[in-house]
Amino acid sequence: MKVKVLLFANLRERIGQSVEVVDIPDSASTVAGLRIHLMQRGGAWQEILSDMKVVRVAVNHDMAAANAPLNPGDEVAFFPPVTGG
Amino acid sequence: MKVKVLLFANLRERIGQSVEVVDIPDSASTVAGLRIHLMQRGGAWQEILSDMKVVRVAVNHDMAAANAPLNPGDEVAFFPPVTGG
Amino acid sequence: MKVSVQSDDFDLSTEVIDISMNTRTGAVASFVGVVRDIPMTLEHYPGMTENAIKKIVEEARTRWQVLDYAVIHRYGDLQPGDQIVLVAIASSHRADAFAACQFIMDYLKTQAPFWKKEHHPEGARWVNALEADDEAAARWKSLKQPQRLVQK
Amino acid sequence: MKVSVQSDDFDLSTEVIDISMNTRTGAVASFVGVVRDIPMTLEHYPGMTENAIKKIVEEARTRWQVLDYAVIHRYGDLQPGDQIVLVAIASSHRADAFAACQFIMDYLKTQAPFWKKEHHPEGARWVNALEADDEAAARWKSLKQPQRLVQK
Repeated sequence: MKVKVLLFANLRERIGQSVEVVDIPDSASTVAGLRIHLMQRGGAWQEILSDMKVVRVAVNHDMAAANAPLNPGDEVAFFPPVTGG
Repeated sequence: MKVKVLLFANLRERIGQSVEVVDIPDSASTVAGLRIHLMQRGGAWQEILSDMKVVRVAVNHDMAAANAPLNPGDEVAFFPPVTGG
Repeated sequence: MKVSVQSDDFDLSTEVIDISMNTRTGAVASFVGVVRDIPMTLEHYPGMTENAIKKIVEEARTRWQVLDYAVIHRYGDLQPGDQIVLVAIASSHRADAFAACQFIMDYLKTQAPFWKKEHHPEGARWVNALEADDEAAARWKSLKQPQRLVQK
Repeated sequence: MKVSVQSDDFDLSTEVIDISMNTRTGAVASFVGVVRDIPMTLEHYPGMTENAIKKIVEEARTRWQVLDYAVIHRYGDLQPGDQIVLVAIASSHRADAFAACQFIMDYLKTQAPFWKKEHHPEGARWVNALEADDEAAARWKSLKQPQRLVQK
């Protein structure tokens, strides 16, 4: 199934892109599953997603935990802790 | 000795004047002494100065207690508790 | 560094911009009091009122970082919707700006010589001092020494 | 009732006047965040950022009387002295206005998806989240239930 992956701030810069549609196996249909799927690409993906303490995840604009389920068409964003205002 | 007496808000309205130079005997040269001196005029003066819980006093722009001394030329203001802003 | 007691209206943006010139300024907290539904006349004590406000501000400056400030209080006849009072505090840190602004407002209500006469349909009457305001001012006294709140 | 995430600048007075139309309004507390000495770029997450701010505001409205509000947060390139964020709260009571304004600012700093990149002379770097901001937001959690402060 396909989900839309968004990256922000230093994650976006290190990967060199801000959005990608990713086809994931059904076995990867949680936030944690998607993360492992992307880390298996190695390189910057492996690096930026390995320390979940400094990576936050939102699914369809709501903050999501590792065990949150994913559905086709979901928008999944990875970003660092926020530093607004 | 002479002091300048100012009245504000409902005190000013009830006396019907806002400022008066008052000549007080040396024996009345404290805030309390001035107050008693003015109360002896009777009428509205007696009324408005009889309940010191609802009358505040300032001498030369600083809040003053009953035993504060007065000197010639002092500006003594009587007014109700403030209700600003 | 402005304290003004005036009958004229004021403009919040103008005052905030005036106090934000310091390059260390990161936070400006401000407060505007507005006349609710009853027309009123505000009386003050020229000279003493300005001095009382300056003392309040200096007390705030011993407790929090205040880079610049504007305090304006109007007197005279005011209609519903009119602005009455402005307190604006510029600081490097938002917690200091908020605390100083709220502290000054609480004290303005209880320490500055202003008297409010409300013009009700059934007649005018002087407003009595409210205990809630004294309580709001008193809670600052329980801060035993100048302190800074959690800040950024 | 305005939440806006925009690159354009804003005018504090205009926003405050817009939210002061209710005749029950007696108090307007506002906050403006200003860029200090370092130029910065603010990135946000279109859609999610607006939603997050709206949730923060709704949470504040369960705790305090908020008659009207304006929250504006800028994104993009900002220079020293530029305005970054505005929170303005209209209420009948000043304690509610101050508390809601400060609450929203504390949460904006920790919950709203904005990321700050500072452009130092030696190079650009993304700012790390600060513990002080988390603490400022966390202290609101110890209020076990919606409560109102001493007010007038």
